[in-house]
Amino acid sequence: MDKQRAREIIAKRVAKELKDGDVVNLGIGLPTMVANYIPDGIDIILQSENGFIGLGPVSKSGEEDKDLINAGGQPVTIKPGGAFFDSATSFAIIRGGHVDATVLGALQVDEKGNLANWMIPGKMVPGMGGAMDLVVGAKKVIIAMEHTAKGKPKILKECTLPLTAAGQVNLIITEMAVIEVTERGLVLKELGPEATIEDVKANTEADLIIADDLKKMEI
Amino acid sequence: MDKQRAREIIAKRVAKELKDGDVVNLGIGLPTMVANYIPDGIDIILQSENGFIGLGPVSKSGEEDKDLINAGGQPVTIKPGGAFFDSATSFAIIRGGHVDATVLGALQVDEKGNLANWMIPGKMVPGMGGAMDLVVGAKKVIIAMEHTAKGKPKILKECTLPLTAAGQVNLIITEMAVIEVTERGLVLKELGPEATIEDVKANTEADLIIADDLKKMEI
Amino acid sequence: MSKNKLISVEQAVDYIKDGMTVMIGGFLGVGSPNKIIDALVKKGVKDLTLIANDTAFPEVAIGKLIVNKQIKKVIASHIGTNKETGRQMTEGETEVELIPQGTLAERIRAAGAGLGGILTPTGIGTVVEEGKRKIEIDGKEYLLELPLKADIALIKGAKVDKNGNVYYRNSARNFNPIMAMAADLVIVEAEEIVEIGEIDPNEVITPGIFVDYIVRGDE
Amino acid sequence: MSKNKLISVEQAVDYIKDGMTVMIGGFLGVGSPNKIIDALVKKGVKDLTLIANDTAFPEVAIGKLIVNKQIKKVIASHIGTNKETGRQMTEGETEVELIPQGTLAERIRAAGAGLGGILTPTGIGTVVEEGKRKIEIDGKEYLLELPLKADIALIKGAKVDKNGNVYYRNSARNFNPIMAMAADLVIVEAEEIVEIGEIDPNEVITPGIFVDYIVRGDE
Repeated sequence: MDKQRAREIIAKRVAKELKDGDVVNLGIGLPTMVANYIPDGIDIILQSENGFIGLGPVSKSGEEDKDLINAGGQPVTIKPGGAFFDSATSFAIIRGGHVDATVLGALQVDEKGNLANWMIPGKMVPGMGGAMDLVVGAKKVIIAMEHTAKGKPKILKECTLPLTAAGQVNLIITEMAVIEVTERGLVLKELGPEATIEDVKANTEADLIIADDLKKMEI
Repeated sequence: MDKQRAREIIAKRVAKELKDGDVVNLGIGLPTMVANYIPDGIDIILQSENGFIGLGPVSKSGEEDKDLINAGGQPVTIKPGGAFFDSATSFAIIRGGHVDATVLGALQVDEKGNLANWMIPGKMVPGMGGAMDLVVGAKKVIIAMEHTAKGKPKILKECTLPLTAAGQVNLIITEMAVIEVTERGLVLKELGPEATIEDVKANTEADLIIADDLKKMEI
Repeated sequence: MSKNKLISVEQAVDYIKDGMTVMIGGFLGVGSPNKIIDALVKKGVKDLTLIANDTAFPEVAIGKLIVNKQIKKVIASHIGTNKETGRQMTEGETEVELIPQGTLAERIRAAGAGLGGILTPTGIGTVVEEGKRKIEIDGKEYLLELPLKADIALIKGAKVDKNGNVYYRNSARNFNPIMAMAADLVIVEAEEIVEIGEIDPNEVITPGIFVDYIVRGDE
Repeated sequence: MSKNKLISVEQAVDYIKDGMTVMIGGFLGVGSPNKIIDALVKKGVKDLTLIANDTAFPEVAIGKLIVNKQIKKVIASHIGTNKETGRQMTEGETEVELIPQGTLAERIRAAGAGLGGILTPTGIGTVVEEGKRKIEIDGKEYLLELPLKADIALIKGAKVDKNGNVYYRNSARNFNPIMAMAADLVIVEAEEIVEIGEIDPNEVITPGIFVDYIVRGDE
């Protein structure tokens, strides 16, 4: 599947997980795309960890505000009814369980809900930024990522990279599957539009429990 | 000495301890009187632990603001350049060492700088309010009180009432004496306008070291 | 941002059940949600655990709940202005837990901010130590103080937009903003209700995401 | 409130000595005191320990101090936007300590608030645990994180009155308010300087008592 198409499927499917009134923090990259696919009639409130709620679309060219960026550094807007606060309050909101869902990418995620998404020793050490707090603090942690990286599984029996957080992931959404992290292990709940159970198994290192009510992803 | 005169001497002498630009928290009662005697040319900034700096005089009758009281519940004013904040921030200011001096009354104070001023078991249990934080957090803790209560010493070898804080008092100012708490013990630095060394000793249970440069209180 | 948060005071009081833990904002009655309190008194909800800075005065704000014997336990920093609280405590009718004001604020904030606790120097060497863990850091002792949560927070704002964003006025702010973060359900009594967008996002003190319901106050 | 806090940028930079620990506000350059940073670069003060959320970009704000090799150690949550920081870290030229963003904010706040530390769930089960005390409360583990202080905090405000009261604009607030409480000396760069009284005491974000000096910014 073409990369752009895969990312669109993921973003659309993630969007359907979000409920009206949810406070949501979207990570940089693919997760940010989710905002474009929120269904009609659903209003979510985006939190930006650099200090506000009510994050709106990226600024139009020429209308940038030098004092208003998202956590990725892009010039953005704030919606009416939003509010600014300092970084301590921003992370009080995050760590205090006031964010209903966070959507983040992953380098690796495993059977126990462990997540690695912040560094590759010796290669990429950008820092964890707000990711560790988000994953620990948000009520629901959704991993939005392509199912494999260069053909290699990212959903593993056990993460090998340094963890972002232990046992915090709730749901994994890829272009091939929706997988829930449960106490019994990873449960395959939905298949992507072009995927079979065998495809998913072949591209997943972790064991998968097939849900009794396995469905096709609706996007 | 007449009670009113004693209180005036104490308040005037305390006022001379405060330096230009000091952030000061004054306790309820006698300490509040200190604000009336700040010398010309000295500007102090009063902190009110219920949530602001720039505490001004008590409101004139008919000009009370229902949303503006001091920590004792009196309607007050705020000076230009003041600022309001919440209770967590107010005590961050207090505990964080951002208050230069606090002036408080005492039931008992002892040789080690221990202070008891918040309860008498079985009799008076109003609660410590902000006193414990103030005594621990302020850079300088000044006790302003009449030297004795019903003729009995309040400056003791060891407090018998439950403590407000251990070892935090820096200076004791009464109508009879200015006493500094040092590692060597209590040092009598100044005598009140009508007091002799013998008077002070007779009315103090704790041992007193007489300062080499013992002075008359200037008020 | 689609939910209508506006409810009647009767609806608000219906959320408060016998035996619940309720935080109420205010400092000696200033900044307390009086209309909701009056409705609580009228309805006679009982056995409440009250978390508040103080119990005001017998005829004022929170004080009325005490006089009406609706409170099983009081957690506060100061009860001295309401003699009825002291009487009930002395006669064993009501349990009273006294907490230093700064510690009370910080414990409430910790609950809202998802912290497991905080270390404070306040209370070391006093009865406040009893039953608490002491932790030494760089040779200095601190008390480990735990988060303080509630089922419901009742707060009061000067100006509230329909999103629940709150602007407080003067010293009426006090405990309201931190309580708004530390309860499962938060109801704000608004002196004035304004349209979304009428409060500048830079001047919002409590972001609307913390507020579940808004009650129109009397002023 | 009598001190004149206004100084030149050259005077400001004179306070910053080789080897000092300096906190600088900003998030990817937004809300950083650029005029003071540029003067620091020009003067070449060196061996600084920098505490900041991130190191911005090579040509922007804090990033310039990195490129100019004035920093001995970086304490930040994220360095990924400035490749030079990563290069210096990898080649052992600059020490880098990475801290989760929420923990960084809370540690700075703890220093300003006089806390001995805070317990956070963030980082449990990750490399962030290393060398830290773990404390279990009600069966859940937390990391004990210690206060983070600086010799100097350099912050940036949109509007500052001559008393030092600061009003921030939009997401430029970020780490500035908490840093203003956690350093021995605080210098604010003001986009606009206004008379005392021009900022409503309810809208002050950083009270003037925290600000030692004000530098007129360029905008």
